[in-house]
Amino acid sequence: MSELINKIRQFFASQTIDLFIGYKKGRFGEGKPAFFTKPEQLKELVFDDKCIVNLAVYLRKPELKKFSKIGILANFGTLRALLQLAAENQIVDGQYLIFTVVDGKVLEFTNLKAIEEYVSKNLPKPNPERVALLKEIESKPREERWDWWTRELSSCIRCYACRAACPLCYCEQCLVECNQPQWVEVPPTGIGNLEWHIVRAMHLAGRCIGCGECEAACPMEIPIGLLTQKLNMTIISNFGQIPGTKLEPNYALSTFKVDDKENFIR
Amino acid sequence: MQEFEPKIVAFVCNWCTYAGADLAGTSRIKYATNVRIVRFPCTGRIDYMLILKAFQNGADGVIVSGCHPNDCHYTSGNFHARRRWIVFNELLELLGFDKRRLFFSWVSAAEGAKWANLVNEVVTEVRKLGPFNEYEELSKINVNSIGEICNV
Amino acid sequence: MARIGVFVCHCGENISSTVDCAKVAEIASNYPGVVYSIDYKYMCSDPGQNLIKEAIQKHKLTGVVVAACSPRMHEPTFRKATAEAGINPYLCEMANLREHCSWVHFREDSTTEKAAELVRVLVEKVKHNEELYPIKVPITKTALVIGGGIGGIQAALDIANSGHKVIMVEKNPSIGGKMAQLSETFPTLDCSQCILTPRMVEVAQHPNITLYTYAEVESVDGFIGNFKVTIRQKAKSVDHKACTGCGLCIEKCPIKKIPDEFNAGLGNRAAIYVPFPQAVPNKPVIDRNNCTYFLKGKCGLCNKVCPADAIHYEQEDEFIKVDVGAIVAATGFDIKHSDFLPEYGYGKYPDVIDGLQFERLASASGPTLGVLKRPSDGKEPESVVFIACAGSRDPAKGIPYCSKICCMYTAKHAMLFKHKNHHGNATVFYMDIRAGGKMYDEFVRRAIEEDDVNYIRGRVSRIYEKNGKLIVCGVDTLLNSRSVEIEADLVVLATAAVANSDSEELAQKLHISYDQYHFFSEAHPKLRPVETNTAGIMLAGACQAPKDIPDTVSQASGTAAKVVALFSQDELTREPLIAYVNNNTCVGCFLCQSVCPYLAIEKEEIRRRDGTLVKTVAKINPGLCQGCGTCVALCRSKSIDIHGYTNRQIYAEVSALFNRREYAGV
Amino acid sequence: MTKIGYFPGCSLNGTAKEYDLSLQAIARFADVELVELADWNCCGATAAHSLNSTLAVALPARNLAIAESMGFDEILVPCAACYSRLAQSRHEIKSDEKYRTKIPQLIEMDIKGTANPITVLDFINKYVLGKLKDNLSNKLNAKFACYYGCLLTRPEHLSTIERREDPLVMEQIVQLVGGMAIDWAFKVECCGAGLSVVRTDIIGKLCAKILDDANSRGADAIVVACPMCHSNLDMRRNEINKNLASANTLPIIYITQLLGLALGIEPNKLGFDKHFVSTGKFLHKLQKQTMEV
Repeated sequence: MSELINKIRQFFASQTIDLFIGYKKGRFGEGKPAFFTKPEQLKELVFDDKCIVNLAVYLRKPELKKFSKIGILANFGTLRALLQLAAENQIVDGQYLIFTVVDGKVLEFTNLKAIEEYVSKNLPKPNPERVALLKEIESKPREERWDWWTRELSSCIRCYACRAACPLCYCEQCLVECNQPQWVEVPPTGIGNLEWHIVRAMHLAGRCIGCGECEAACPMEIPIGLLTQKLNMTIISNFGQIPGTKLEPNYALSTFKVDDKENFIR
Repeated sequence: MQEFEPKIVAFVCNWCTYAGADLAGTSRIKYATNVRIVRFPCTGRIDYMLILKAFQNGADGVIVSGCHPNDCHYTSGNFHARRRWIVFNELLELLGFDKRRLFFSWVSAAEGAKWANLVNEVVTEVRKLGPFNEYEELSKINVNSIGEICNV
Repeated sequence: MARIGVFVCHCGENISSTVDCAKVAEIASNYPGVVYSIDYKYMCSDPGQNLIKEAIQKHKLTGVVVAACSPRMHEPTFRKATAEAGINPYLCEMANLREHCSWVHFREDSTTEKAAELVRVLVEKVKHNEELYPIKVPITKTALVIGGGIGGIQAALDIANSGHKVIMVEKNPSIGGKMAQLSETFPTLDCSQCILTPRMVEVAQHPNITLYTYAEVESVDGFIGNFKVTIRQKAKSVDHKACTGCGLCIEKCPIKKIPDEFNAGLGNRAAIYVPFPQAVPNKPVIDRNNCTYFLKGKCGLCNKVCPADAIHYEQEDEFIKVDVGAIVAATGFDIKHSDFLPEYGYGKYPDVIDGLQFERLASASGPTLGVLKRPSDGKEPESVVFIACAGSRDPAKGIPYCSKICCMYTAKHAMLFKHKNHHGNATVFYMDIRAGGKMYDEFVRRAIEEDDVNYIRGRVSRIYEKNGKLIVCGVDTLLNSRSVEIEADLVVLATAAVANSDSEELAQKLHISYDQYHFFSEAHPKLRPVETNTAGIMLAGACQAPKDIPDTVSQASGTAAKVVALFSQDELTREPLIAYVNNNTCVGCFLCQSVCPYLAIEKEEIRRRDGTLVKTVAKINPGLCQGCGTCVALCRSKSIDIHGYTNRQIYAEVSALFNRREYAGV
Repeated sequence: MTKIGYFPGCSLNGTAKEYDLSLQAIARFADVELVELADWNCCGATAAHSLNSTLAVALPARNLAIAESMGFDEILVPCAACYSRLAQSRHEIKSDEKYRTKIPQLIEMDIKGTANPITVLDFINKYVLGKLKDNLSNKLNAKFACYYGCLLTRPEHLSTIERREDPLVMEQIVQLVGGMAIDWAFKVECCGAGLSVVRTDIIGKLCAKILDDANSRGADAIVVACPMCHSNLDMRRNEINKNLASANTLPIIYITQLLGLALGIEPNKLGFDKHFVSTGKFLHKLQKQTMEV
């Protein structure tokens, strides 16, 4: 840690960066997002497996516009989110100095190309517990599945914390705020909730980097991460495109193969 | 008692299936009256949200149909649509949505008979399934009942 | 407040026999927003149309729904009538009561009910219709033709003869293309150059054609009617205005052993050269990669002997910018040369040659002056084996398609050989004979029956050299699958026709699509075979797929007709049913870009007055968008919409479908 | 030491003992342990796939499944026919839904297709060549005709060899050990393979062409990487010579034996004494011309 802090101090000193986004210890021991603008604040910097918040979510905030170069202490999800944001034209390469710590060793990325290489070599296998949970849900009879999800989704209070926590939900006007036409019912009704979660999952299909922030942010503890996870697995197995691994756009839903499966089409 | 007559919506592209349905007409091929066609320029234009809206507005079955692969008037709209449907289908599957009510098909401008058959098949199948009560029920879950559910 | 008029047509009895039209009109009159509703026997007749026009004026209608036949039939008719009544034609919609209702159902209550619902759906849609105006695009009436082979020549001459300017770009020092290399042409066996060279001269002398040889397309911007093209004029090192074409420089050039491209490597040329005697322009260029002056800085012989002072070593590549309204790609094809048939010893044995080499050997202007001599020792071959489908129709070689021209030229080759050596043996190995075309099959039969060419249906597995002979091992599938071995002096492989090695690069410059074999893709395989998906760019000849001369010339004339049709107007009028972007909500993710088949989605920078960049958003180029709407359904924030099928219109339609909710949420 | 799965097949236990000997010898040199699959069974070559397509997939699949259960990602399959069957079986299981569900039921074992069969040439390229240069003790100064036969280069989707119709993999190995690889016409022609037993007359005709061409182009020996090719060219010499003007004495040696010689391993430890056609004259000539490195 001290190695990292020293490094960042130097970057502040040489005015290479004017903001550093990392974590400090929260009330419950969790890693809490922290914004450092002065080197002396850095003593609070922490980085461990409790630092799960995806810091990429802040990069499109207007408050960050005044900073010219930003350092980020990134977990793996943040790294992938950076790549996906770059592929979607949302961040500019060269504006960030990115660090991560692996097994006590500090890795420094001066550009996104380096992240692309790192991520492609270190892609984790899907969490077996989550895969098992998905399998369990999928093995239920259809009616049970429907009842289960309707019950789960009916507790949604439409606070949109899932949207706020997601580094890739950056639209200036979300579809749910569109009222001409009113695509999704505003109050948390049965249909409105189902539609919102379908919309969210579909909008992230082929873009979701699987950081799990949406589900972690849900105050009602709805397992909404399963929806995006399922669609990602579908996309990877059918089309082979893994979101958040490439700097160039490689979006499964705006590309196609002539021989994509169509066994469901009459 | 009167037999249940399902309400079917068909979202079709202008160049193939709409023309195929026209051909069924000019060929005077008779089929069930249950279907209402909504015209789109291309299957690529068809938004999955509209499918949900159709169900919300009382459709018991939805047909989505366009040009066969490689026949798209715009060369690739149907390919993009097909991908979207593959993903959308998987999502509906996971959610336990009654996918037996959603039909995807390719009907070309020359396939008037295929169109008529498709409509008849869909009407027969959905008639067997009965009204889409599940979705109807869903619309009854409203703000007021949330308290009850949370207490469960 | 919407004021909608509904006009229900009986279509004689076509609709009214199963639909109660009066009842539909009556039900429709109660729909919210409908202020006028009427049924009539023939709505498309003059009195019918007048009924609509009068109602529009009398009731100050803001939208019209004509419930009649398919809009694919009469939408233009009723939109025109609407316009004549003084309101925007795009405020008129049609409900399809005939093809989609009366003709496909029996007379029963549900049919009339359906008809009324169809009308309701369209009434709800038309409330959201906007006034739209046709898009006018000005046209620069000059065509660019890329490629000076027979396809490009034909297209250029046809366009130029219609009175329009043409710019032709050819990458080689002379126009003429592959056809100039051929000896005779099937199925008439007339001399290729005799029919081609007059056309080449015509191109050079045509007042409407500007010819750039030894030039390539560097970049292409813009869209139909308004392309901006940069041409790279490669340095010829010879001032063609001063040069008289006397040829003294070529005679004196000391570097004479460069394999001659025109003779398919079977002859040599000098470093300063004219590719062939009938070249257009018939003036030399210096091949800088082989010229001693450019390689070592000395020599300069050509400069010394030139009586016209036309040699300019210091010349540099020039970039010429031109504005054109249409582009014809006529870049032709190539044949497979590389070592991809090791089993046939191609590239290893000098006497295993390709079809183009045979053309040169057989040509009176070729390196052997038309005497058939084999490359290894100059002997005249007694036994020649011709192998069709050498690489074509062979998925294992990565070329599953048929090269189309080989069956015919192989028959021609065998005939030419037999005409030169009556006692020689000509053997053809083939898979199928594809001789569809006028006088084509007769031509092949002539080779077999009159010229005694031995056709063996089967593949050749291997060729190897033994005692100075080429041993061709194959199978005769028609004779009980007997394996055959033939000793040959010369083997001619009809190697696969492939796309040019730079075709992918050119396609990307032109923004046109190409197939997996890098041939350019036509807009529609049957109905738009000469256009590409990029409006204003057309195709001629073998750059689209392997083609023979007659097909190439027909396609070139077809393409020319398309260009001339485009140029027949001063402005291009297009239906305004295209996509548009909401700048306020677009976040510029540009994931929509790759979904557009027409590359119509561009980037637009939104700046403040002081010039600072606010954001970059998507912009639809109205010249390119064809209105499929795939981007509309893709856009997450619904920032793209499409005129004629807007989100609001279609949402309204869907909401009105079953009248379940009173037009909820609209 | 690297451990990889080893599927010797029937030949390497019998007619091709020398192949096994020499292969084990060079594996020891390369520090690779060849672990024989436990309770392996017949690959089904020629017999099974001409009778029943499911059986043809199931038989090799059981061997693949055994390799998987033993934890191997790679199985060395020295016999080209066995290789072809194992690779084809894996290909079918990976690409065909029908087999994916049916085969595990038939063989009563789980199979995912994770174990990849490799040929002797793949093995040499991956494990041996890198270490060869510094350990060469003999330069084999002779002319070799490299013979691939059919199954190393075909069918297209199973072959790992480039330029399938005129491969150069063995030629490159020959050059590395100081030999000269001749250019000849029959390197991928058919030797008759399984007809060895029932139609020796056909073997005689086919192999005569192969031997004759190699001989006429001055080869000192033919190098092979398949026990079927070897037995036909080596064992059926009487039948072959009936088709030739004069008796052909070219020895047929395995690529592994060749490498063994180059590494300085004793010829009898490489099974040179187990050939039908004497290798003595060839070894003698080699000894005379071979330069100690």
